Amino acid sequence: MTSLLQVKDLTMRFGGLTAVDGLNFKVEKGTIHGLIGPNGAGKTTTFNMISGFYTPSDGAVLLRGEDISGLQMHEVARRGVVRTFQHSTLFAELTVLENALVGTHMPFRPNIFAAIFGWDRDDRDGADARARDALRFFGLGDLMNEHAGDLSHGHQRALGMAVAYASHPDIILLDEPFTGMNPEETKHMMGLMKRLCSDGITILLVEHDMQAIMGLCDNITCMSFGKFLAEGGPAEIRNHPAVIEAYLGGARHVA
Amino acid sequence: MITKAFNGGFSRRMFLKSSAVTALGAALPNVTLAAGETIKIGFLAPLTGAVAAWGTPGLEGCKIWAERVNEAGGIKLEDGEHKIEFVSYDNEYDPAKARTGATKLIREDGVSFVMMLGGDTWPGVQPVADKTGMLFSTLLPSDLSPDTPTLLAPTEVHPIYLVTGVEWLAENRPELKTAVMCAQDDALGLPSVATYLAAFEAAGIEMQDEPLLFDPATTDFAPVVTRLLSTNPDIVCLDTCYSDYVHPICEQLFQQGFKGQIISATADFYDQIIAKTSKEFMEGFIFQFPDFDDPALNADNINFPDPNGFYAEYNKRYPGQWGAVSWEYASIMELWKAGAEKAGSVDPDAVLAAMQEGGKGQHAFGEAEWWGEELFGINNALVGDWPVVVIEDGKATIKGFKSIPAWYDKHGDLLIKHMTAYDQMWNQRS
Amino acid sequence: MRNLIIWIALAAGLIVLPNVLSFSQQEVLVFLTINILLVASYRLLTLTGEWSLGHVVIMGVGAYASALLTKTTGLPVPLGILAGGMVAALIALALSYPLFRMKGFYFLIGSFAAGEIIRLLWKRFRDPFGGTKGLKGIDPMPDFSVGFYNFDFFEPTSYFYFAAIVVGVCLWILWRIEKSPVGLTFHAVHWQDKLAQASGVNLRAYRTLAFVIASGFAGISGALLAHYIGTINPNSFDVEVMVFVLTWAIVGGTSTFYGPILGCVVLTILNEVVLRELGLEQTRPLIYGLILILSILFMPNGLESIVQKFTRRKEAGLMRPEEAK
Amino acid sequence: MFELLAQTGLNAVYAASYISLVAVGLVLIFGVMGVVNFAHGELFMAGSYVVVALYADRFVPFFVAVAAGLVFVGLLGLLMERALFRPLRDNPLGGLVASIGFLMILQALAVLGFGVRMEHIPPVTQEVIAFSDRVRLPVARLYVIVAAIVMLSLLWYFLKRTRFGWALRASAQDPQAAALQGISVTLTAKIAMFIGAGFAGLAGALTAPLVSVNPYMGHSIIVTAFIVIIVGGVGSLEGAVLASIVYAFVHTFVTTFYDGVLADITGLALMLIVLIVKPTGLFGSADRA
Repeated sequence: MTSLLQVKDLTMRFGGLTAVDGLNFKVEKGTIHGLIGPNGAGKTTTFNMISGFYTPSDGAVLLRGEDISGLQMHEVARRGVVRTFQHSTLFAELTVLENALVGTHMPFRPNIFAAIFGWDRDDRDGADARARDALRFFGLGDLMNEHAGDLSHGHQRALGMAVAYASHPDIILLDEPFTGMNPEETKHMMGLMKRLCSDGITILLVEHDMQAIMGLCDNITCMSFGKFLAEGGPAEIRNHPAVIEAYLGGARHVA
Repeated sequence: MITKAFNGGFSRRMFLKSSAVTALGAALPNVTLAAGETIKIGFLAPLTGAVAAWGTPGLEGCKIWAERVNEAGGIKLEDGEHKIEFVSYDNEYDPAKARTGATKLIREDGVSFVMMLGGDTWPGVQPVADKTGMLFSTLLPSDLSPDTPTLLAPTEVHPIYLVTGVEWLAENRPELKTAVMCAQDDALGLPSVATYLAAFEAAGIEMQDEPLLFDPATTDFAPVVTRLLSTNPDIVCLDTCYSDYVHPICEQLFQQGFKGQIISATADFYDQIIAKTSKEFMEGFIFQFPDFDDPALNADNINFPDPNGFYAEYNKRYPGQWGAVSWEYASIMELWKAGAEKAGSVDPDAVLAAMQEGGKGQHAFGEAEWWGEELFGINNALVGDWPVVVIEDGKATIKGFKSIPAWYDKHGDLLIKHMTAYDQMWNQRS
Repeated sequence: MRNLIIWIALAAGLIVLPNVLSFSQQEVLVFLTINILLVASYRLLTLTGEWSLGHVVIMGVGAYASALLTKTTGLPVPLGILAGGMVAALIALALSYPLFRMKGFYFLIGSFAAGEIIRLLWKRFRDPFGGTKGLKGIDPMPDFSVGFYNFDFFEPTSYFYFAAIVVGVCLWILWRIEKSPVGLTFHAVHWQDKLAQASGVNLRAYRTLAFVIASGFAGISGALLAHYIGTINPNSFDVEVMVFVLTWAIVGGTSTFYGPILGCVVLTILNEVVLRELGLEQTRPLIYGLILILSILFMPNGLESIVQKFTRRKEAGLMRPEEAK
Repeated sequence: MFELLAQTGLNAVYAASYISLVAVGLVLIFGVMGVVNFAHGELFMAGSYVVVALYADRFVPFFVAVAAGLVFVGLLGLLMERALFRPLRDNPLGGLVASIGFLMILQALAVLGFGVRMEHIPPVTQEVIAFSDRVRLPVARLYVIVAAIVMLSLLWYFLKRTRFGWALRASAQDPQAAALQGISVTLTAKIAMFIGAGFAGLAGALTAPLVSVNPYMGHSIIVTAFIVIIVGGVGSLEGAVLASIVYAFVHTFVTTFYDGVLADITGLALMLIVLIVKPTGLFGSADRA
């Protein structure tokens, strides 16, 4: 059975520098998959290639067997792969509700003619309901009319997730969601993610916070200097010599 | 493509015209003036923007003319004498603003006559003229058409007066056989290109090249002149270039070593061109607009009062600004004054009838006939003699007056041929 | 219910308005109504963050299209006006392919270049565009009567009523679009295009959609102008007019729907009525330029910010309260 | 035929020289200030009127009048920076509208001060270098070419070799980074505006005796300058100079061998093609938009 998302010999060259070199890993449906590695390992570059932000120099990203590398970000999104951004990129000038409404763009495609004559009443109500569900799911139910720019840091991260969640994705790509969160917020966010997963949504997670990774992920891939290093469950990776060495530094050049 | 059975607009306009004057005559402000009340004349022309040089100097000339007329007792109508004053509106050479201006001048300021530059702005004002039956004048007879019964082109007979210069050139310098021409690509340039082509053909002068059109925004004329001189012509014709183009082109011709004959419609501030080139270079330059201190203008056939005095006064107030436009609007006023005094009232229809009585009119350069049926679709252009001016020893001197209708009788068909080729005939204009 | 009263009062006001004005002010009122549609449609484009310098030339495309269609094919004028809008929208669609490879400053100058090329093509081809003299004798609106009032379209008041109805409908449509999910997507494309793209928004399609809709309405305003003054030429749509539209939008402020309209009304009344009344022909541009600078320096958020101060409505939705800026 | 080509070549070199002065000024202002200076054509016109006021009316020697033109218009640039662009630093569109307001003021002042008609400027010299009967270069035009080359190389030296020069180019590349390095943004803005405006004034002053000076001459200059800085790439000064040369030759040759209107269309089409193929312009790198 082909896995939901597969990365085959993925390579990315910026001029002379090879940021990602022949990477291979799979993400199974309904799992939470972690992608870890020391700084500069090429995690975010891989993430950007999967989400269509970059076009890979070589190799392919397969979604249910179909090669989606090189597609524009919105085409990747329309295939159910929705990403969030690192430092809480939001529509600061719009209200929280409106941010979530933008998220409902795909399930409730706006139609210009229907909009003028008001025939899209049910579409709008559907989108509105979906947006409110997503916001309530992430605990933002009572902040709907606030401006996104005025929210606290934690709330802004949650809103970023809510926008992605509002578009009914099959896979959510999370770009360091836990960075800058205190332990209590991290625990809360981990709970939410578990619920998302139980909802049937697959999650690919790029993260430094080992406590979150180990607590959440069913499967973890570790990268170093753009190359594949190791893969396996949380326990396996925690004790994997190459991973420890890569993180603790002084790593011999791995074959 | 279904060509419209008849020009819907045309028939509606005829209906409009006949009913308009009667039905809306009342809407006009009371045109019969109380005794001694000041007559107001509308001056609707560009006073700001790139075309202002065709408006502002004319207004200045009119103010001087009004002062001199008022000093001499003003306009003598049936019920006594009336002072005269001008109400100006800057239409920025835009048809929409011209329409607003016309409405204000006629329906609010109660003017008895409106002078315009014409060109792009006239079609915007035409519906107002139709509706109110107000008398209008323009500097461009190319605005005339059968639909413009109350529009006159009484002074500048652009472009047809150009034929006189070419005719004089052919007579006095028969050895010159080849010519080239350049013109600015706008409403003024095109009709005169056709006229010059006809005049050159009538005079047996062969065109070496297609007329070279340049964009009105051009500032560097070296490439244009290089192109003109590439065929070694005897004559270079500058068409009706504004003075902003005549000066740099003449300078380029001088610098690029042209020694032949130059002919142009205007040569405003020719003393400055001489300063930029040389007296010898400008010797024999032919154009059509005399200085008003020219002795020939004191002859009896001239209908402009005290031209030398007017010229001196204008130069005193606006040194170095005298140009063709300075006197043209004033000479229209002279014609209007004669018409109003003959009719004894300022009512537009009465003045128009008086001015066109017997098909003759007192044009600034002598008696002329109301003309233009074939060319403009209506006999509303006052065409008679026109001076040919040549620069001799650094001074513009009138070499003689040539009759335009006479030329037309001989070569009218040539002119119509070229005007049709350039879509300039009244029935061709879309 | 409150809204209904406001709408009725507004309608009554508009009906009475021309009759209290002088003749020439009625003419200015007609051109003002047409320009309101022009600047309101321009704002729709700025929603996506793109500023164009070709908007007035596209208005000209609508004017030329409507004039030529009614003249050559005998199309009734009201349909001609709609057709003018359609043709302008189609030309904009064609232009969007080269133009939307650019963003920001390049789009601004690219649209300027596209506009100038169109104008030069009008100048170059005497047939059918009439060259530098443009088109004359454009068919006027056919007069008709509707029982209690007969429309004589030479009179500015009649044409004002007709234009006000057409512009009113267009403004209502523009308002509906902006308040719809499509309008929300335009805002999203402007503020965070990457995030919008991640939500599945095709950036280029939405920028093009805004450009095409804005151009369609600009075309309609061009056709309305053409059938009133009966003549158009390439210089009626040159960059000087575009500069005015730009200043109306910016001085008025583009964060609200009524901002640019406010800017257009205030600056037109100032320039065409107040300054002309003072009879300062030569200094009119000087004062207008000065007022432009002063309003940008001391009122950067535009005239709309003053209105927002008065209304003080803490409105949710797209209206940004004053302090959040 | 060869003579025609040679003469057209000379015409193109002259056109390239004054266009590059204007374009370099515009790029400098846009690069450092991040604002499109719509009043740049009017600064050119102001330079011409300085020569009219000094050289034509008060018989000041020509080159003194030209220098005065550069300084006076440079000061106008400083005024624009202080009164318009500095308060509107974070509002580029506001800056654009302010420059439009300034454009209208300059035009109206010229009309009020000097009247609507064109100005008359006596020729600087009448000598002509005649390579042959049909290929001639007037000395007055040679002055413009030489002055342009001299001033552009001075600017190049200033930018490449002096501390202020680096500061200017740094803040043109990235104002925030430059500020972090302790470069005073207001000082570089002042220098940029003085030089940018000054060069436009210089071009206006040098060409004043050769063109018909009138209050509305700025319009055609700004259109050409826009085309050139786009083709040359908005961020790059070298690009502006090279693009000026390319544009001048293309426009001059097409005008001579076809006609002026077609030349304008070619110029604009050239610009659009470059915009489509390489949106940052032939030599541009930093996307200042």
